[in-house]
Amino acid sequence: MIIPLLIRDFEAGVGMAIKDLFKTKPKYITVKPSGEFPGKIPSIEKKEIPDGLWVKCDRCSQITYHKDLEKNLKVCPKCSFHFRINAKERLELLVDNGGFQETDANMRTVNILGFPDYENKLKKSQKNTELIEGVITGRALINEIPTSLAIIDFGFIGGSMGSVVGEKLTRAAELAIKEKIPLIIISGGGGGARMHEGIFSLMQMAKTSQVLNKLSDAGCLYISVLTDPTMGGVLASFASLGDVIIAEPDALIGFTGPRVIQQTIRQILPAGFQTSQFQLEHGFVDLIVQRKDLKATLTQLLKFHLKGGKVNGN
Amino acid sequence: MIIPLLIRDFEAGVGMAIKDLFKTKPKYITVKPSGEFPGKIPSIEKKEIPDGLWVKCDRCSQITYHKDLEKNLKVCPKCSFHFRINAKERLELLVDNGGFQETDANMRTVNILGFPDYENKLKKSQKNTELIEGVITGRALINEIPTSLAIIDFGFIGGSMGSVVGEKLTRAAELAIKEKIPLIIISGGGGGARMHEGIFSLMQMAKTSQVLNKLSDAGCLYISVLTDPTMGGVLASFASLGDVIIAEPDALIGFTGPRVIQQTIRQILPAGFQTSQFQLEHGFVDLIVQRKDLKATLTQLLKFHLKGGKVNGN
Amino acid sequence: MAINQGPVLEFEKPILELEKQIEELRVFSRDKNIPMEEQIHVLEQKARSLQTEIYKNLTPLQRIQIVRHPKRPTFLDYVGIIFTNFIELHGDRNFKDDPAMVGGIAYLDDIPVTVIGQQKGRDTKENIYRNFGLPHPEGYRKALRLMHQADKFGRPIICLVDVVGAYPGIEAEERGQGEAIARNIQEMAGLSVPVVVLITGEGGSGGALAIGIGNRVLMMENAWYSVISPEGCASILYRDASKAGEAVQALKISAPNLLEMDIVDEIISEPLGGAHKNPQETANNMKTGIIKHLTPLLKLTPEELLADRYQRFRQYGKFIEN
Amino acid sequence: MAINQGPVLEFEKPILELEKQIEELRVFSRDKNIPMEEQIHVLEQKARSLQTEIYKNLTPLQRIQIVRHPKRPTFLDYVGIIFTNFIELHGDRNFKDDPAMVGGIAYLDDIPVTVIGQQKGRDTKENIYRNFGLPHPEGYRKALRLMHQADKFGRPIICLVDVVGAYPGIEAEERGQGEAIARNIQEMAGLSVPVVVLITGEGGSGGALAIGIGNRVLMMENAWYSVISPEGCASILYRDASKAGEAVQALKISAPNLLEMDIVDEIISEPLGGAHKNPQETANNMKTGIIKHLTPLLKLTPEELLADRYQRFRQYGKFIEN
Ligand SMILES: [Zn+2]
Ligand SMILES: [Zn+2]
Repeated sequence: MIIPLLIRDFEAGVGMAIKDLFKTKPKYITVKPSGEFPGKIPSIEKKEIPDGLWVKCDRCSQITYHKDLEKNLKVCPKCSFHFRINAKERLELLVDNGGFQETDANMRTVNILGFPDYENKLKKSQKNTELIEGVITGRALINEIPTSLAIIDFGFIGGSMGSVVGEKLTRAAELAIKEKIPLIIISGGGGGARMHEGIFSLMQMAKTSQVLNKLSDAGCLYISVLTDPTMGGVLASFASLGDVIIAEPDALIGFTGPRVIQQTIRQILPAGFQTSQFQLEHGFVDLIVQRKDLKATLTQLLKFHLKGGKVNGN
Repeated sequence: MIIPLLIRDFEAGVGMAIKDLFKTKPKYITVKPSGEFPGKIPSIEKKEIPDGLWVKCDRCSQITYHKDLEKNLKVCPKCSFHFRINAKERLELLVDNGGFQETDANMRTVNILGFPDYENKLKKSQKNTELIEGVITGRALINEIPTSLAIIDFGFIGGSMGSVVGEKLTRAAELAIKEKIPLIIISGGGGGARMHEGIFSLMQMAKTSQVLNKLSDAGCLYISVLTDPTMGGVLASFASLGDVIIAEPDALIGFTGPRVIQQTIRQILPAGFQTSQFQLEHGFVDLIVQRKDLKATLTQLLKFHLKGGKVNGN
Repeated sequence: MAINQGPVLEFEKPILELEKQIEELRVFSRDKNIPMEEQIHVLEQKARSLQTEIYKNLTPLQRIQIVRHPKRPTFLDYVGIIFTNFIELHGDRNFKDDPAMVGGIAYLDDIPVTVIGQQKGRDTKENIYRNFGLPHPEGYRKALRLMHQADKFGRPIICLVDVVGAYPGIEAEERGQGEAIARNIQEMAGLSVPVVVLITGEGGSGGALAIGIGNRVLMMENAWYSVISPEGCASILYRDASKAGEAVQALKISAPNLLEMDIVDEIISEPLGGAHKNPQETANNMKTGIIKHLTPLLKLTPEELLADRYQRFRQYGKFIEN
Repeated sequence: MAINQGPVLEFEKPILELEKQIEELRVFSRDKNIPMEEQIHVLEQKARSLQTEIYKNLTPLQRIQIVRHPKRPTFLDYVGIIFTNFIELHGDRNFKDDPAMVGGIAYLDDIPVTVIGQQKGRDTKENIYRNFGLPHPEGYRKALRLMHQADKFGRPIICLVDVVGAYPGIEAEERGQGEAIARNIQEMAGLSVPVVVLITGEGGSGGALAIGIGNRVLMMENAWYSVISPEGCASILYRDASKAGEAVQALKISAPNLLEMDIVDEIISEPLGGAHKNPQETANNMKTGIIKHLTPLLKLTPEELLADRYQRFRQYGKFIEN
């Protein structure tokens, strides 16, 4: 491994001998898929990037200092591999400065089934994400265009949908209908429906999908942005129902997870299975947009629809 | 060839030695596919059955006296292979005795482009079919249920659609809309659009498809029955747009003809390509109905829809 | 009796044992010409009370065994008893006819209805043909096409749900089963005809929900309905699929649980031991239930039906505000 | 000049010959220092009149050669000049994204429009990728999806047609190209937004009609539009595909024929020698034509637009009624 070629630009390391960096065991995290998957599934094993570390790119093995990675919107400067970002980072990326007004900020989950260990899981997620639940919703200005925006945080029990996520998404759609503004949902939910709420999490699929039918009847634009990962009950409900569906590069997007499919069919999954590109080629994604271009693309799409649909337009 | 086993029942032959039948060269017609097609395309070479002949079944080689074949609705008594029947035979098969009132009976074709030899082709078809043009339309009672019925005759320039066929079908749909009755179209057009009328035949595809949109908006039922063959511009317009699509067994149904595909891709076509069964398996046909059951099945479907759709129902 | 109805489930074996003993006693009594009516009568009573005891106290996991019993009636079995003049309509008009999802038009008494459901195989060969009743995306799309057809002609829709879950296969992903399920849910929300859903056996996650957006949702006594299969949940929760029993308890997926949580409106009772013990009686119960819940819906306007269905699903979920 | 624009067509060779002679004369005059301005001028005039003579009297078959010229601009070339801020949207939400059919949203001046068309390749590699601009059923279905999207948001639709015909392949049949074309025609009839269709090159049968149901239909000077390709017609009519010239005459498929028969509303002129001689000028002409015909449509209500389009196609055909 020729480290000097891999580390291009870093703050702490300036003037420092490269070998000094590795006096102790380097603390970069590897995000390679585990040995289980012969087919390359680049994103399933992605992890959040902790602070103060060097990060090794899953795809090209480039090692980047975390602050440089952050400056580059957590996209590998060498191969453009898109690492996961959390909901607050996403908010900063997309929304005008001072242009966000959160809604339902304090809605909290109830362990409706008395599901074992659920409270602990919630507390852990709350601590890790500094969120009360897995989705942030609110009125958002995107280059001065008012929208109803919802962003799911993967860190919160895998971005899964329980009663609170379902309710907040539904209200975000209702807000869009009421104020005749576009709805944007950024999905990044691994597990899809949240098992810990049993049948009620399944019902959130119904609840969120049916309100989108009302939204559509009201002539409002709905843009669905699929980030890594978008799976299961999230994909099988609101995430698939955008008037326009955007995917970030390198996202894992599918219904059944690759592990389960692999275990069931006992075959090697094809290369690139369930990636953003796979979904584009199979006709389920309108376009793939680099993170750095996402705000501009959203803005252009919003502008195309400024006059609104037949119902609320003229 | 053991003829006695093949001929089961015949009028002329009773008491007659089988060999006597073949003193002269037997006049049965063979309807085997020509040598060009390695893949079995059972119906492409089907011919009308002339009078006074013995007919050899394309599929099972059974030889049947034509009158027996007619008694059996031109279905092979051995293997149920469905031979073609003409529009008048179809009318008799489906419509109650005395229950047909023809419309636009005298609408005639104009050689709009001055296309070479078109008039001769028309005259020949008129003589062969005893029809003025390729479709019969009218009010029809099917087990006392009033319908607007259109039947295309393959014998008339391959059942192709020119201005008259397009106009009569359109009027049949308009009649259904006006009288709030179901529309049934029996398609059996080989060439699809009628080349001799150039762009005007293409426009008939537009004309017939768009009136079906009005029919649908009016809440009227439209049953499309696909008989052998339903190809090209016929399949790519009204024939594919039924609320329910029925196919007769053994029909060739497709857009591009097997010859052209074969010549283009230079591969053997898969067995059963473009048959009724193929279309059923690929999801484009609701059900396959034996000729003997067609009237009963149509009747049941009509009964299910007696109260009409949302628009003209309650 | 149980012998004609396929394999005997583990927890049914004591009943079978007792029945065998009674039969042996009868043979003995006849052969030896020793009158033993009284003893036999006692044993028969015991057998009956054992039956009642076992079948009335089934664990959720035993119920799952019952709904997966190879002789449990399938969609087409029920259709043949509940409805008349069924005409099956095939195909999604797009890619394929999926034999794992069946639908068509039939009479429910004298009302034309569209009836749709997953079709499991009744033997190994049919199970392979029907992919064990696991639809591919084209199956969901066929169902949706038939629902739109019903909607157009103002025809009520009856969905009989019986599916262990969505199909974990490459082709199902390639053809977008996520999209197909989502689309079905969304468009079912827009249907202006009455929709009655009955979970007849397994109600597994998205595969069930894809035809599950009803004005009324009913459930067979032994059926389950869940966001994840018991085995799937156990694999995740306890890293051990065999702990499905505990998962079932945690998930609360059996009919009484779901009735209590207002997810279903009524439980349709099954004969003692399960539907396969008496398909005719089962189907009669189903028919009674369907008609009972459909009848008031027939009086509603399209707008009322839409609002009724919307309200049902809008309310689900529990949370605290401030 | 012609050299930069790909292969020279047979009938263009006399022009090229003359241009070569002029060039040789120039070189000779310069090298030998013999003034020959007058001779050169005469030859140049001759070249110009030869050009005019040849290009103004093109046979229909020569026009077909021009629209099939490998350097003729394709859909995306035109989009890049006529429209701004084009965002391509992929996929039929069902099976596949078909690269042979391209669509998206863009501005036409300051009006957002949905623009759709068949995309031929600009080299061999792209031609293979794009199946020579021959859509599969999923291509038609993508087009329809984008038209419905446009309809929902009240956005005018511009279709640029350039396809030799439907694709004669097994998969296209398996996935129902007949159904896909029929569906498109029917649903285009139900669009309540303005639809302007421009046949930019080849308008081959069902493949063209599938995106061809416009309120207005325009046509490039050298384009053809027909129920069957000239070669296909010749094969059937004369059992000889090389007699396409005669077939073209019989079918009346060139722009002036179709204008006269009211199939198209206006002919968009091309630079002398065809669009590839000056793509910018061509696209400008197209844009002017599109705006001219779209502008009055923008003033119509949805109902008027529907009725206008319906009336257009309702009237086609000629027959005698007693
Ligand atoms: Zn990298
Ligand atoms: Zn036969």
